[in-house]
Amino acid sequence: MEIEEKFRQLKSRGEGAYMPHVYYGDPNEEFSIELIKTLVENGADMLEFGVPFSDPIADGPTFIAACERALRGGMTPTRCIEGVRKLRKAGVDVPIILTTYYNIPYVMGLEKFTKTVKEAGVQGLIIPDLPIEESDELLRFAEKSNIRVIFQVAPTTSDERLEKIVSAASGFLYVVNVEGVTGARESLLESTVNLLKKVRARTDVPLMAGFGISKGEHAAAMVSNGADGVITGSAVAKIYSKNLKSPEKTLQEIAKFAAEMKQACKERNKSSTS
Amino acid sequence: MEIEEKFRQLKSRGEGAYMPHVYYGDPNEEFSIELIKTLVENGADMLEFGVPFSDPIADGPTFIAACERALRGGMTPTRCIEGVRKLRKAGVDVPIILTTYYNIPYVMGLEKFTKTVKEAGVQGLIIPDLPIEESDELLRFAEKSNIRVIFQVAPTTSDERLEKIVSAASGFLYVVNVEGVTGARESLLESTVNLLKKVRARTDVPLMAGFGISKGEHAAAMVSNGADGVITGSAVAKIYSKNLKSPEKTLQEIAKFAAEMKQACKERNKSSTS
Amino acid sequence: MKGRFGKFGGRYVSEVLMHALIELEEAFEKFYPTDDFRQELDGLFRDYGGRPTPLYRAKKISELVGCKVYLKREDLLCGGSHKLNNSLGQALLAKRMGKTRLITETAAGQHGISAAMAANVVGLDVEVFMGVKDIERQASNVKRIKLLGAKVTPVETGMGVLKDAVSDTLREWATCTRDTHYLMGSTVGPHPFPEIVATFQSVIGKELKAQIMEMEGRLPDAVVACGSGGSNAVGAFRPFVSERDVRLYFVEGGGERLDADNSAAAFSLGKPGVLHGAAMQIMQDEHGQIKPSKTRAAGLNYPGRGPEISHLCDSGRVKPCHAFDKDVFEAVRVMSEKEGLIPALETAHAIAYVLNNGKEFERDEVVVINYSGRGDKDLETIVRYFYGD
Amino acid sequence: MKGRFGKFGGRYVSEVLMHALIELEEAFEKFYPTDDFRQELDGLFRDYGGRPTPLYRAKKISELVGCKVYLKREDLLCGGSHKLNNSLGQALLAKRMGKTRLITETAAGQHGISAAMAANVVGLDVEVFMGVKDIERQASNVKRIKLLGAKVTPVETGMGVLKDAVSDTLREWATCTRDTHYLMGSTVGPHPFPEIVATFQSVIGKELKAQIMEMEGRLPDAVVACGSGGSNAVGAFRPFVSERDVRLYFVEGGGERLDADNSAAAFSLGKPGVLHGAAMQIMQDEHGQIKPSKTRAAGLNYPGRGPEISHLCDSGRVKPCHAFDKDVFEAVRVMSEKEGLIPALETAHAIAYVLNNGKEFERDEVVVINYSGRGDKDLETIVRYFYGD
Ligand SMILES: Cc1ncc(COP(=O)(O)O)c(C=O)c1O
Ligand SMILES: Cc1ncc(COP(=O)(O)O)c(C=O)c1O
Repeated sequence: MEIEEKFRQLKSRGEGAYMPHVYYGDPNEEFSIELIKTLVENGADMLEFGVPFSDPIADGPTFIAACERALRGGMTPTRCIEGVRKLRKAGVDVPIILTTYYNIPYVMGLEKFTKTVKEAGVQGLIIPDLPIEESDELLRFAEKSNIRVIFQVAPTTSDERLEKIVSAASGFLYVVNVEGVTGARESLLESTVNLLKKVRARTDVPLMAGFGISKGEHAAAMVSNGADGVITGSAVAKIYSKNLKSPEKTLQEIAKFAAEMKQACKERNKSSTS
Repeated sequence: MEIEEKFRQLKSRGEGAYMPHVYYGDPNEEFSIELIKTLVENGADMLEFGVPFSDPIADGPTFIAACERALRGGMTPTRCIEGVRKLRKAGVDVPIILTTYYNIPYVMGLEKFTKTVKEAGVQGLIIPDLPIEESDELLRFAEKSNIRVIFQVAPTTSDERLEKIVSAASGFLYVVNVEGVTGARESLLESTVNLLKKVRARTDVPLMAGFGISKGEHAAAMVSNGADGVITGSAVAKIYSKNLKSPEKTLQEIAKFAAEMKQACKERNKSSTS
Repeated sequence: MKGRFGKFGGRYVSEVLMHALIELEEAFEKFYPTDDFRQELDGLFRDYGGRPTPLYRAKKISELVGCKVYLKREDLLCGGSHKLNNSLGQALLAKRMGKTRLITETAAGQHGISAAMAANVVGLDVEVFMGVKDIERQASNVKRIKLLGAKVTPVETGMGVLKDAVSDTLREWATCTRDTHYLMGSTVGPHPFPEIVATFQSVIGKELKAQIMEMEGRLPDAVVACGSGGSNAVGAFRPFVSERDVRLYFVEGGGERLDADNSAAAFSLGKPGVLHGAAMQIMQDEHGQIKPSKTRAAGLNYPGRGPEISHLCDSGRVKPCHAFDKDVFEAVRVMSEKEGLIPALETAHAIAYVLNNGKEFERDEVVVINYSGRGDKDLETIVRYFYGD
Repeated sequence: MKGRFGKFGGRYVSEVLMHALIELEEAFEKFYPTDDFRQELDGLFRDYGGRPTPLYRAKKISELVGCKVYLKREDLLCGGSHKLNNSLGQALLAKRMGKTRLITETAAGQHGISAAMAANVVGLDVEVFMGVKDIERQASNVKRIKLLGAKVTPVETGMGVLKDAVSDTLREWATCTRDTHYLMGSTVGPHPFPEIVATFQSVIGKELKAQIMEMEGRLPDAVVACGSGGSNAVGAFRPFVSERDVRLYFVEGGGERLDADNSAAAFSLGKPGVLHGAAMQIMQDEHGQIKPSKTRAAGLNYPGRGPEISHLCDSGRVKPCHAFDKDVFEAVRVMSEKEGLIPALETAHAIAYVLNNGKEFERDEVVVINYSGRGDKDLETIVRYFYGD
């Protein structure tokens, strides 16, 4: 399913979108597949599929550790792309947004990368270390492969740059709501709401709020204040990291978490700015 | 007995003078007294009586250790002077040449020092760190107290300086026969003979050869080549240093050594330059 | 294009850092050209840092190599290496920008020291991120940094080495750009860092050029510098890049031997990639995962080569080369015994290259080694190498 | 009289050394005034040593003290202290005299290092005598000296400290004056050493005078230097002795407290005497036995004060003062955190005196501290003091 279709669907149901972020292969591939299935079955509308990188400079401690474990376990970008194929075969049909750092596509070659991931079943790309200024080439090849490049906007993004980002945006925009890196926070910033309003005034592209969302109430606050959905980052990894020997034992808790997040995304009208 | 008289006596007997050097109070005062008696009884014609100093820069390892032991045992310049008195009382009647570094008389005051040591029974002074250039004041007070100041001459002493030294010399001249510090050496330098000849040509003051003399044959070679006698430095201390717990046990060996040295000084005509 | 050196450079950072980089770029363009800034910086360079550093004709080394060897004496700069040039410049800039705090990362500790010094002189707080492994290896420099009042934050992510410390400092910066300046320690990172660092370091090359003209009446035939990020090399090379007759040599850490697990020779073993915000020459596996580098010289232990030196080597203007650990230690010995100077292990790479490649330099050629730092920080390592424990 | 400073100085050595001292005196008088010698020395000072060293206006320290404080940055001299001025000068002189070998003694190790450096530069062998206790306390400098190719000879006589090393070096010299020069490390010893060392060190004061005239347009109100033998102090003071309005302060090691077994404050606790060839102010007992001095700063741990500084203090021209160990460490901390400079423990004595005696200096007075050396050599001691083991 393409991203746009997913948002049309959700819109028609009056729901916000929920997208969890996982690093594929942490702590092993089998678990990742089970994890993703669980997330999708329990409410994930889309999947942020992380390709582990050795130096994830935009990630916090939980995801740094996740990348390290996955790489130690032998995960590679090629095996990740293979993993997307497996997921599709296994019936996972939500849009998959592949996330990785720019060096991975850079080394594979942008053309080959975009083509290969598209063929495997990927709908969009998030490259956290690729700002709009550096993305011409990727945009060109992504367009060729009919794949979306998801950009971020932040409270610190200037109007001038916001203009540029908005005009290149497709799929959705990733609204970074804290001046920080991924990591579960206990409260949200006032500024996020202002940011959502500011971006909304300039584009109809869906807005997904991310960074630091780890509770239903965070999600509800976001969707109630103009977000088209939320992304949870390390929250899920935090749950299974508590039991890395038998992570499958945490799937039930993760299912509950996903369901709660999705539920919150549906409640946009019941909640208000927190 | 004055130094001059001693040399006259020896000359009339055709003998060279033997003067051993000891640091008083090493390892204790009682032993020093016994040691000195033994030396005198076995042939020492004069005594170089060392007042221990904390930083004996013209001495070698044996005498450095001797000074340290004596100082650790509580020896002081005042007690040394007292020691000279004791020796005189005990019947030691050879000329006593008191040796110490310049800081000792400097701190006591030159006038007081020369007077006190003379009264105690000292005939001469050796201050190894006092060259002719710095000795005007000491010479003045020494003359007042009728005490000799013994100067050194070395192979490196220039003709000009030799002239000065010779004209200030009294008692005897201390001929340093190696370019070095006190310490037993196995052989003598050709240059010593030349030095003895050179000095002899300029003065009638007796010449005592010192530094590195530890065997009868050294002494014999010296007296056979123009020296009026020899000084043994650390050789004696080396003997008793072997048994510091009961140094008195070495007195016999020391007696033998002194006798051998004295004997060698008598044999000036039997030996030749070695 | 601004911030680009051929195909290298750029600004590959997450959105949350972009404004800080733009702010920094603007501030640099605004303040650096002013007389006021230059005068204050020149004053600090001279009175605090000890600039100009001398150019010393190393007679004994010259004899050994068989040409005229000069040493540009950055070891005499306050703190013991070229690092202070950059730290003073950036600290001053941060102060002008109204920042109250510096963060930075360090491997050998040299940059951490210079950052702490500069922060104190200018009046800023400072926090230094340092890999746990480097903290262990560079114990005495850690003490120095702490004594200078800086906070030292251990970095446990990754391998606990420089590249991880850079990552963590970037992460930290993303949370505090408003009041904090990231004092990048070498000509690496996203634009404008490589340009800023190179600008402040190029005082080396400017002095060197004037000095050699005075002493030899002509340009040198070769300039040799060690490096990883490339700041001392680029600083020394810049004024000579357009002088085509001056050969430029960049000596990286060969490590034990030329294979990716035992070396830091990114020009021999790496390929272009993107790391820490810039496209550059990097040691990495076939998938693009960054490889840890390995060399006994902590300051060369970085898998990337800054954009400018990457381009200079890629374009053929600079000859990339390397020296192996054992030759490096030998160079330390020779320099110590012949010229009375104990070089930093990093610096000794440049020396080793010249000592071992005398054939490249003809009898009356003039060769300048950028003597980037002194070996005090490496003393334990050096002594253990020669005398055992 | 030549070699006399008031009642101090002279040449109290055994006959076997006299010719060497006379030869040295003649050589110094012959070579030093020549253009050839001066040019070579000035060249080494500049290109090898890094002279002129800066005069740095320490703003934060100035605020703390309440006057304008400048630092004469001898820490930036190659080797990390003022010692190289003298070593280069004497090594060059020894070379001109045809000597092939230098011997010297060292306590903190700073002079040993500078001697080894100078020997290598000039091309002489070098042997350094060092008390066994100092070898233990200054382990890292011992390693530096060895790395520089010098032979380090442990001195076990006496207390195994500096005064014993001086004695042993004098003993050694007596056996080898023909081919060996004794590179005396401070303004002590028999004439002509105090004069030679002061002459070579007075480059400090000459530069300082010109620099302060340029920066302040007038002479300083005070010059403050630490010392034991007095070489850095005399070097800094000489050009100001005749300027009666310039106050001169000499800060010696107060140690733990002012009693002879816990201090190195020879001006407070000593009296005139004769040691190591000269009459000078010395810590000694009532009989004239030399007392070992005690201070945490190895370089101040000598019981004597050189003839010239003895006379300058005795005559009232220089004010002798001292700083206690705990204030010295505090001064290290303040200088590190405020100005980013870690001073040598010796140097920190001068800093401590100024910090603790702000009342002596009025608001617009200009005070110059001779910043004699950097603290790298003392890092272990300093860190242990502040942070424990
Ligand atoms: C003495 C010295 N030289 C060279 C370097 C390498 O840095 P760069 O490549 O930035 O010159 C370092 C880094 O710590 C260093 O300390
Ligand atoms: C840094 C420093 N300052 C001062 C001194 C004291 O020496 P002087 O009294 O000769 O200046 C030393 C001696 O080692 C030293 O290393």
